Amino acid sequence: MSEQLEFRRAIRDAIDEEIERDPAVVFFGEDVAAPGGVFMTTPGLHEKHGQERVFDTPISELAMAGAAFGAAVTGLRPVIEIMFGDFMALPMDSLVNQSAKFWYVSNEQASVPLVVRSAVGAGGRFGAMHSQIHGTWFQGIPGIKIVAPSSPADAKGLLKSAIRDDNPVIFLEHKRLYSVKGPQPTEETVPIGRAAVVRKGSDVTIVSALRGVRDSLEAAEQLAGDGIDAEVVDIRSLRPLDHETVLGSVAKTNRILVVEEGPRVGGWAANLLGIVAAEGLDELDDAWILTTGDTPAPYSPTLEDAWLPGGAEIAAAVRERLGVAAASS
Amino acid sequence: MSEQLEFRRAIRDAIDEEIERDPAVVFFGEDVAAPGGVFMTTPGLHEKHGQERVFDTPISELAMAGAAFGAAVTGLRPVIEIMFGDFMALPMDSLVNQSAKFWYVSNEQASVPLVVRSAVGAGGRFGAMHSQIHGTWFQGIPGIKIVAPSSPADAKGLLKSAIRDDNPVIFLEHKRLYSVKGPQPTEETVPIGRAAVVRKGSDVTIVSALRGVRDSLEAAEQLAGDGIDAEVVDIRSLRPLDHETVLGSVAKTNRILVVEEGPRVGGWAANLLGIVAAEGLDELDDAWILTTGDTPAPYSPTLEDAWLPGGAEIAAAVRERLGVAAASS
Amino acid sequence: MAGTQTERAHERQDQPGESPAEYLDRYGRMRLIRRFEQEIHRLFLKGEVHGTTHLSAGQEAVPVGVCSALEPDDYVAGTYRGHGHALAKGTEPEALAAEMLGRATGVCGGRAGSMNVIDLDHGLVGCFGIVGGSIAAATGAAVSAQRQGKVAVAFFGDGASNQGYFHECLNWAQVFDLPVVYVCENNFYGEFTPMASVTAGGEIGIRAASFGMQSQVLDGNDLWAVREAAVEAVSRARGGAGPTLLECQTYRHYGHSKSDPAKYRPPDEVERWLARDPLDLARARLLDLGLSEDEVSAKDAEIDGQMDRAVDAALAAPYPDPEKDSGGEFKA
Amino acid sequence: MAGTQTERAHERQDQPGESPAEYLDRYGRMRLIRRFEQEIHRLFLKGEVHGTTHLSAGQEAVPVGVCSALEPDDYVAGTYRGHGHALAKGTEPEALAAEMLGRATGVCGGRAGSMNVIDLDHGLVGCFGIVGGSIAAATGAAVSAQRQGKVAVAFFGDGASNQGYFHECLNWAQVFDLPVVYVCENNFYGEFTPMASVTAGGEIGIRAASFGMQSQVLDGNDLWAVREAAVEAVSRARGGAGPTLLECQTYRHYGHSKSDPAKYRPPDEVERWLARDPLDLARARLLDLGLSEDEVSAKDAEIDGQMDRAVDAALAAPYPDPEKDSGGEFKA
Ligand SMILES: Cc1ncc(C[n+]2csc(CCOP(=O)(O)OP(=O)(O)O)c2C)c(N)n1
Ligand SMILES: Cc1ncc(C[n+]2csc(CCOP(=O)(O)OP(=O)(O)O)c2C)c(N)n1
Ligand SMILES: [Mg+2]
Ligand SMILES: [Mg+2]
Repeated sequence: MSEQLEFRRAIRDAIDEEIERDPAVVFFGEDVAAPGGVFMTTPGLHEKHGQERVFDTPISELAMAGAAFGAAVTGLRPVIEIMFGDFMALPMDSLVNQSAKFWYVSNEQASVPLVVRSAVGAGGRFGAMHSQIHGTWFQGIPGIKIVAPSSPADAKGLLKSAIRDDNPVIFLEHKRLYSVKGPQPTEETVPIGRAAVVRKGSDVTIVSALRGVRDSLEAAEQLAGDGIDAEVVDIRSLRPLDHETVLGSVAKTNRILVVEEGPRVGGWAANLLGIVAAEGLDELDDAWILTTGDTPAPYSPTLEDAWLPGGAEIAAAVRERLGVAAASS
Repeated sequence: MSEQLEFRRAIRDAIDEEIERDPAVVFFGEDVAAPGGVFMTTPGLHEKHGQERVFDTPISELAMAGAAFGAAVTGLRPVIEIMFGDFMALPMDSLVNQSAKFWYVSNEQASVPLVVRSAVGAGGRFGAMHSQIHGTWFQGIPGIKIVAPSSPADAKGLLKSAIRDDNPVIFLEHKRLYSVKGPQPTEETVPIGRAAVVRKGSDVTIVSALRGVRDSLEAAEQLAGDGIDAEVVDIRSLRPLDHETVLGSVAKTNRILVVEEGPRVGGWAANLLGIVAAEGLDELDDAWILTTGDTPAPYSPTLEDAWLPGGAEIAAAVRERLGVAAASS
Repeated sequence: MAGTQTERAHERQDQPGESPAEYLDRYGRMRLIRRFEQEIHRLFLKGEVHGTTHLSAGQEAVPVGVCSALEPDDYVAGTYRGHGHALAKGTEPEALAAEMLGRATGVCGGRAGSMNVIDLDHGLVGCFGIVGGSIAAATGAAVSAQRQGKVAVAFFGDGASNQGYFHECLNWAQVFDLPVVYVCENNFYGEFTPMASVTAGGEIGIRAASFGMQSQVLDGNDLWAVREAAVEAVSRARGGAGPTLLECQTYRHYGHSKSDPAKYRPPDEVERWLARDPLDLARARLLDLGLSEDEVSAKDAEIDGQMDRAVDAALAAPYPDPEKDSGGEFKA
Repeated sequence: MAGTQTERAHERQDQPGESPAEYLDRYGRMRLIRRFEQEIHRLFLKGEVHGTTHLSAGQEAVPVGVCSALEPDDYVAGTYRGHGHALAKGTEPEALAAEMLGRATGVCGGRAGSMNVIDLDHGLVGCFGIVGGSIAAATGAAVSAQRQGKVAVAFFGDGASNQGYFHECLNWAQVFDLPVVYVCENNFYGEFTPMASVTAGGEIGIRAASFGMQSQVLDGNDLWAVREAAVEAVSRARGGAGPTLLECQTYRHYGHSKSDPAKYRPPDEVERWLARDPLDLARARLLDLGLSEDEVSAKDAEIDGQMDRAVDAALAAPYPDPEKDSGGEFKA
């Protein structure tokens, strides 16, 4: 079998192959070209494809998003990197009021094929302004898709789909996934907007995204030892939001826990649960949410570790709710 | 009894009285001073309080939010106007990464007492870039409050509370409420973070915010004619989100409809319902959500009217869900 | 000054694009915009145009002069005060009027309205309700234009030059030598606030110096002056010599929006500018250049008839049907 | 050039604040910053400092020279490369070190970390992890300062001058005559990208001209030159004459962050700058001014001892306890 694929390599290869495949694809951002990206996600692309296709920009996130929008409605398919998700408030006006509106407001004269990649999430001791996940800032904006991969194979397949998608796509890359290795993709692309059941189970449905999916799988393994058979769903996209797949799982387990790295109020987890309740209330015997604390991300290791829900916390939450004691205890 | 209070007048009086009461309060924005605001919400304040306290600014929303932040941590209590909520993406970085983070990250050295007012919402034929409600963009940001009044009395009491609050507050003013008249306030201030039961009922709980509350009350009147006794809850604040009051109402009615002017995915309505489901699943016999279509706001009257859920749509949604025919029909 | 410019105009007459007949057409386009704004104002007061609208009457020489220097497939980004930007770039008056009226035959099917018109068939990447947005859109279009041998133009106001968009995009364009022309329509007010009270430096043109960018401050009411500067900037852009900032000084005849009476403007200032109505200036110049009163009046009549037909047709058009025209969130 | 400056320095010796003894203290503060950065670098490689950190070694003359012109209660906003900004404004080395180490005794209780230090007791309204954020924070502090007879200073880099924050805030400050000094620490790189490739215009100082703002481009490695420019700008600000932009040209000795080897910088360029180490220049100048080798070495020893004690104390401090120190979302 072929060797394992590293997440950061999956990102690089997806961009590389799409630049190769489609002459309209260009990639730009801060320190992405010559330096190869601060997380070493895009090394060699500049050397390979040249300045026309891959270039470094000024530290001007708003102009970057505007440049991508204007280029996208005139024939290019820009992929841009806004280094950290925390910086996504700066280019937001162009993304929300230009890119997300264009297809509808223009009466479908043209769409806006662009992708905005960012490193997101806490756990890296980067502090409050370098640890946020901006997905929820944009989740209520019609006209823009939000993709959130949890594995190298999905990262590659979803990023390729995002680049081929005719609509603006926000692409989330969790920092604590970059060094994760996993199986090579089996398909060329992964469709945007479909959740995935990544572990089958019958007792409870755990839904999460990004790094939370790995934590949930880890929790599921622990729970198996306690006789709890958890199904794990990777939501994979925050907009569109595939509540159907979640409903299908809940129809089987009748219990749902949604895990989010972010606060409960204003979070996608409670939003999803609300839609599930509206669509499938009768299927629900129990439903709850596990999130971070209601503060910005702390820097100090002791504080950040306590602030983040990990595999152990997820497992404990399920045991407690189901009234099961840990086998180990 | 004293004459009725107009919503826009309530806004003006709240700012006027707080500038009078506290020398630290300053008010600035685009065309708010000499011109008195594009919605005529703040006429006369500049003449009365002078350039030191009330002034017009350049068209620089990001600098405006930054100026408010820096001023707020050094002794002033700025109230700023970002004319339309649609423009709130431009100053968002300062609000999210500076104002919302400061209290926690500084280890509580100081807080950031500022208020950001904006006109929000559709129905005015202003088109896609002048009709949005930015509440959900910020709802998942710890450290910032989001206030949403539906009546003149609440507008005045909540705005005064916002100005006196030591934390950053986003204040939403629905365009289709500015000309609404209502009773004078009975209290000096209205506490932030508490929902209000604005109509008692026993059959179903309708929760909404801003203009949606008036539409829900109108729907409740129609439903009364059909023998349906609806309770209406005005959520009044999106962060903090008072799900307790909603749970209390649902414990009585066992049915909940949440109405939002905005899309379902990424909206506060589904987020609230998710929290209600997590906290009070056993109380729920039925739960659903009524929102706008999943597109930007259209300009044309025929399209915008169809896009917006109004009183008639709310009433119809309740009847349908409860299997009751309209008395009129 | 008009004299010397007329002399220059005389000298240029035989150069391509500089004949009196061509200027007569440009004058006609200016009158088309003027008449369009007058009609929209009338229809707004009648309740046929909804929400709000921002009229560009008084500023016609800028978009017409600039767009006269462009190819049909060059790109333009305009503002919420964009009727002139659209008409100058070639948008059909009837389709534009129908959009204002919220009709299904509008250039955006009635979805956009007055502030957000888009007409890609004529190279209009959009009019933007967000102040400064047009600067970004044109900068982005220039990224494509650079690869297509085209040029992009951004129209924006004096107030917009205080937006971060202005600074970030001008630096960006200069860094990448983008083929873009930044056209500031300086009408000395942002809404109800005088430029002098919120814009430091006294002038917009000088702001190009921050980036070593070419710039020029000029009389935005003089069609000839605007076209001359635009022709130079556009050929520089197309030739790979990079961006230019043009500050075109002009004045709006109506209030900022809707029925703003614009009381905040000193009467003598208003008078001074009305005395320099770009249409009157152009008309006088055409006569100086040897056209007859009849020739110019014939153009007036032609334009007026065109406008009347456009408005009548737009008023006769149906409103969009929510059942059929509500549309989807994404392109499939 | 050093010669002439030394002469000027000699002439100034008897003016208040200009005595050699006072410069010896400033030199000491520069050494404190240098030693602090060396210690943080060491502790980062040992895994005691987490995440990332941005060191300012090589740029010490800028914050020390500027802050020497400020009153203790004046305001300063710094960047993620802010250890020097904090120490120059008066933050305790032990409290700052403890913050880097994530300890409960940190100036922000370990919540902030290296990039986001805040120390209001010393007028530091914050160090900002968002490039350009410091410009806004100082502009806002200046709104208060204008009413308090104080002055605000923003430190930021060359790359930050391409942010909308820079443009909007400088215009704002000039419009309102705010008492603020914008100090650009131009180290010629933004992360791994050379200024020349992303910043049009060739210089930052000229960007003040857009707003009719005073500005000066100066040798940021010369403590005397920085202080002289800062004293003038600060007195102008305090006197109500408005803002100033100072471009201080300097160079960072370490890579951008963490253990970036900075391979992207030409060796001869690095050598040229290392030969102009601001500490060496200051030391030489002090000797020129008549201080003895022993006097200066005594200051070195004093500073080194202070730093060692600070680091030892910080390392001995406890980590915050999540049970007790997790804190709340809002101020009650
Ligand atoms: C980001 C943003 N801020 C504020 C507004 C409200 N607004 C609409 S037009 C306008 C004035 C713009 O002035 P200027 O740029 O000079 O253009 P003009 O209207 O004079 O043509 C303002 C403040 C807006 N539409 N967008
Ligand atoms: C808004 C934003 N964009 C990008 C970054 C990532 N980043 C951190 S430092 C830096 C370079 C800044 O360069 P400069 O302003 O010259 O300051 P220097 O680091 O050289 O002192 C970048 C791009 C950031 N922190 N914030
Ligand atoms: Mg203007
Ligand atoms: Mg730098």
